[in-house]
Amino acid sequence: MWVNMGPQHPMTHGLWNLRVRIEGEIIKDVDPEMGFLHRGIEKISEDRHYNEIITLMDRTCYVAGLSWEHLFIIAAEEALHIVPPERAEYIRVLSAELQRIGSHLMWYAAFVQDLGLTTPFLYGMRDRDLILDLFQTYTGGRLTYEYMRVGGVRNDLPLGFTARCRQVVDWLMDRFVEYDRLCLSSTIFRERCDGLGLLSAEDAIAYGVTGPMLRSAGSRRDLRKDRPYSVYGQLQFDVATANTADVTGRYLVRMEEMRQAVKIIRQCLDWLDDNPGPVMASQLPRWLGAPYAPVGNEAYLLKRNYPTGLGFSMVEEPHGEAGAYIVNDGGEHPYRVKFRSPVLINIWAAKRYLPGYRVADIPPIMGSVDVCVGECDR
Amino acid sequence: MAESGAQAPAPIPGTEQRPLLWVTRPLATAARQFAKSLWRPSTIIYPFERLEDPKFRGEVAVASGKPIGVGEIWDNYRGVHALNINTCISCNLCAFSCPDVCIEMVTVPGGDPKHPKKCPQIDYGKCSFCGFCSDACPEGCLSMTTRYELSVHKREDMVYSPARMFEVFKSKLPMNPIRVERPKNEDQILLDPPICIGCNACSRDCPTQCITMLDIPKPTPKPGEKLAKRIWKEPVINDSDCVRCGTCISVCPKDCLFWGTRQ
Amino acid sequence: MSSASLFSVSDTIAAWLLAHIAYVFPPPVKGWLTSGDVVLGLTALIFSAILLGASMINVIVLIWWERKLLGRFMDRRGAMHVGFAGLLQNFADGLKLFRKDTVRPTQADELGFWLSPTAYLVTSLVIFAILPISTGWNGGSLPLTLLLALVIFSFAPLFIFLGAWASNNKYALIGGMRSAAQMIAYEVPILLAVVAVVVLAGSFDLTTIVMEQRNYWFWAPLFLALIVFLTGMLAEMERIPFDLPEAEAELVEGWNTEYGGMLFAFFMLADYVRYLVGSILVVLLFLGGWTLPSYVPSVLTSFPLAGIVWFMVKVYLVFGVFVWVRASLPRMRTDQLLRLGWMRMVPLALLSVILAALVVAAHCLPVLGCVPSMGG
Amino acid sequence: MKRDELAASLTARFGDRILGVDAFPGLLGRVRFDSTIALELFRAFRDDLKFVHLTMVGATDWVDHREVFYVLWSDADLVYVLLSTNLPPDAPTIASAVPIWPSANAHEREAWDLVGVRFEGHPDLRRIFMPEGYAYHPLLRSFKIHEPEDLEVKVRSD
Repeated sequence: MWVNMGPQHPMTHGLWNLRVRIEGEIIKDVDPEMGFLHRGIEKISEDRHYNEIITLMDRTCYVAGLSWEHLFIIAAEEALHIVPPERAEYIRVLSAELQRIGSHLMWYAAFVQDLGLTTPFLYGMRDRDLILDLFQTYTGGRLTYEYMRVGGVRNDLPLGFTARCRQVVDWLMDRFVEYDRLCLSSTIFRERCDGLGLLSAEDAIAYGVTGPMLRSAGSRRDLRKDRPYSVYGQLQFDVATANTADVTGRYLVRMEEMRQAVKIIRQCLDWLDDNPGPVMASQLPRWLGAPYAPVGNEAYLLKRNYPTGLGFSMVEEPHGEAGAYIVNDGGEHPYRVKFRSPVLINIWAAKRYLPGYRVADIPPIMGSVDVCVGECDR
Repeated sequence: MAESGAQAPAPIPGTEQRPLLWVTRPLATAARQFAKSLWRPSTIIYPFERLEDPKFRGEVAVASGKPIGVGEIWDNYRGVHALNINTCISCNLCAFSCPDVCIEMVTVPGGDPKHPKKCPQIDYGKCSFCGFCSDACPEGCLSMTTRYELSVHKREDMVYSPARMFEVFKSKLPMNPIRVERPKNEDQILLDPPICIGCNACSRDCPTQCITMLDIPKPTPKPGEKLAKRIWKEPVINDSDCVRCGTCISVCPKDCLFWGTRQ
Repeated sequence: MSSASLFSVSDTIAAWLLAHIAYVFPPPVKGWLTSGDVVLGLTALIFSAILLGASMINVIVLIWWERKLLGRFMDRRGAMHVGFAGLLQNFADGLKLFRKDTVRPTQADELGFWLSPTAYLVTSLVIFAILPISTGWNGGSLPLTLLLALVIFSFAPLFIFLGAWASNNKYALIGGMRSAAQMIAYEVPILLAVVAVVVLAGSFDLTTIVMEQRNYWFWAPLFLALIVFLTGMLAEMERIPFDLPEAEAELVEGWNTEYGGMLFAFFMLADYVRYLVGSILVVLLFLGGWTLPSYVPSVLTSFPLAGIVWFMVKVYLVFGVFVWVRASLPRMRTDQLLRLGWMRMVPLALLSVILAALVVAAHCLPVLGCVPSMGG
Repeated sequence: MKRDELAASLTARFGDRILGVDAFPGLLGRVRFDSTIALELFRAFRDDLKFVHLTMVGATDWVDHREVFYVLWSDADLVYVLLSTNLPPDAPTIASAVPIWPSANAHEREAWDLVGVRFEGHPDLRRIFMPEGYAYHPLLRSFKIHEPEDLEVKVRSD
């Protein structure tokens, strides 16, 4: 019997459809269907200036907007041959790590709710709100930030931000202990999650699965360590791994990643306290587009030599490895923007890790994937 | 790099990850939270209590012992725009920089009849609150306030006319204090002198009145040579006043103005 | 114990009403109206109406109680604005559900689709007629009240399965199957735990069981049985962590996916009726019903209807425990529930039966948590 | 591994079917190859050069050709490499990488859906974002915004 789980279904966390063939309660085959949220972001990007694409990045992944801004900005700066100041890089890393905590908190909330336990949903959302408050103080937005710019970031951190941020992350560290008490110390939780959704490291690599799902299988692959982009090379942190390759392992990896993110955030805050400076590249050409130039004005486009270039970036996004590939053929718009969505591949690999389990195991297993349909469908 | 047999993360001190007596620990955790939130849960009764109210925020922070909201810097929020019509110079920069094309320049009373004054009108049905327009505004007359309640009954009401945004401005809401520094090496508007016909269009339409037409010497024609039919004036642009809106370029009939960097 | 009973109150009302109605009729009808049979019939009607109204109000207050408690467990407030502290919120919700259109899927089996919510609600409500709330406040005291209550209580999976099958939905079908499957997991331990109580009390009559607890409440000697009974009741009531039939994460709403409007309200009301009945059974069997320990000052026990008041306080506290469990535990899986039922709860229940037998045999009254009353 | 080493080893093996190994910012390089050797090249990259991860497959619609690119990651050398090939616009067909990397499945479905590149040997080359029966490939430059009534959407019956 084929059962459609989606597009409107509590398990999906968005709009997608998991078609499941079941016999009794045993899953025999799955077929994920995507595209319900396809907004053509790659197509729209071809008609926008580089800075204007940033508004799309927040909407690509609505739980990890700053991570995707970071991804795009790195590729765009490569394609446009611009070097941002170091302080901007630190602020970006700080933002990305705060966003990682925010995204993982959102995941925690949704994942445990899938198990039928609604209390942590409120806890996770409540604590994520602290992160959103922090974002609001310096980016001005709570969900769609539009903060990073080609060549730097929009504005410097406001006064008193670092102290407040330290306060918040200290408080969050206490909350992580409480999360573990609610989940890991619960026999029912362990029974529901241990040994579920097994995906070995070899299979994960073959099927392109990245992020916490890969690290939960014992692999130490983390782009922040293996290919340090931005200023990750100068920061001390450990790669969170587990060796169980199951849902519990993914839980452990994400919880540990949040603690490591706090570690990175503290280092960034220390650095930012000591090193004031500009947050925008000084040699920024004016042809970049909004908001520095009247880009809608056709007269502006006359008599201008644009540089050409290719940009490629991969970042360790909360959901996995996200990639951007930008072709700048010498216009004010990119010629082609291609994004790699980790969620699309992680969901698609459900063909490998879902069959053989029960219908009741679908929510925990798919919840442990951390689905964000926005970035999956783009 | 894939290493098999990697270790699970070490448990954080204070976190015993093994279950104890079936489910006693989660029960105790929930009960502790119950006791904590008996007096004052973290939620805010939204229409009656507001996060941006400093008094209230302090009260919650004290009562629940944890930070909620970030105090004095709530003002950075990007909400509904406030427009100061009086200082708007109709430079079009906000409309040019809008990624969603939701800004339209509409005529407002107050300009002279030949060159009516135009101010932005924003369709919040399209707006993505990215703040590019207020970042681009050279005069700081368009800025974003902390107002975030936009619900209306009719779609037409989502369109905020300049007068309506002026009302927002007059309501003294906190405005986003962050100003984006403009790039240092901005392009300038350069003139291709041989093409210029001295028509005064750029000077006439410049929103900041930074273009003055200066007389240039009329060359004495050599015998047999015909002088170009033009007014013997050339625009001189005062760079410190120029806001780089490009209006002069778009109105120039001969395309003799262009962007560039003066050596 | 108050001498008034619900039946005598209904009897008084019926006699008074009939006397006044009969006043306008000619003598033959008048005589018939005031005859004993008619009075008895009207008494039964009034009795049922009062019982129904009281239980429905309690059920709705129970929903409010759960919402408020759950809110505090989750660091939020629950219903706030309709009525005092949201007390009337559920009446508003009920009103809304009542006004909603009832949609039946075209392929659904009509009879089963309409029948199952009604039957589910009615069978759940019937139990109230035999539950003693306080002395004299029940419909009838049969010798086997306890067994009858449990039997009616376990009708539910039948109607759940009927409704699930009739609504012709895959989720509903899986949910109904699960409901039928998990029944064998909890019925046996529950009955064994009840056997322990019966051994100690020496009767199947609920009133007698409560009266036997005047000296000491049964939870202390039968703590294991209490745990088993609470767990089994959670499963019987299909609450988290055992709400597999309506596991909303994978089965949307499980067996009531296709139900909306008033039919859904029937299901929901019946669910809460069952929660109420489950809490009442726990109070009756283990927490001494309407009795209070003798060291409680008599001011607290001598006011009118004191038995009912204290009984309801206990019921709401027991339901609070159910809410607490809901707030802190995730949902189990069917096979895990079966394993729990057969491999953990059945041995524990058997152990508690043995304990109860030992207690009876040794005539030893445990000291823990119970106070021997003066009169014995 | 350096770019010239890669270029030397590839040229030694595939000759002039390797059209060039260019520099690419942040990557080991961009290998341009003839689409006829796609499968052998993929196999060489996975088995001999240990590029076990297939990170990205995408396609670009240029004026006179369609470019398909593959991004690979090597766990041993910690580098990315980009493989790129040009296909004729009238018949953009290339061998599917699914036998080499199973993860290519979704990527190639996406490339087929959005840019219209056909992958020979793909086990399940369906639309992934656009509805079944959609007639256009939206990331082509020739794509116009269509009115909704122009679209024919096929509803699957099972």
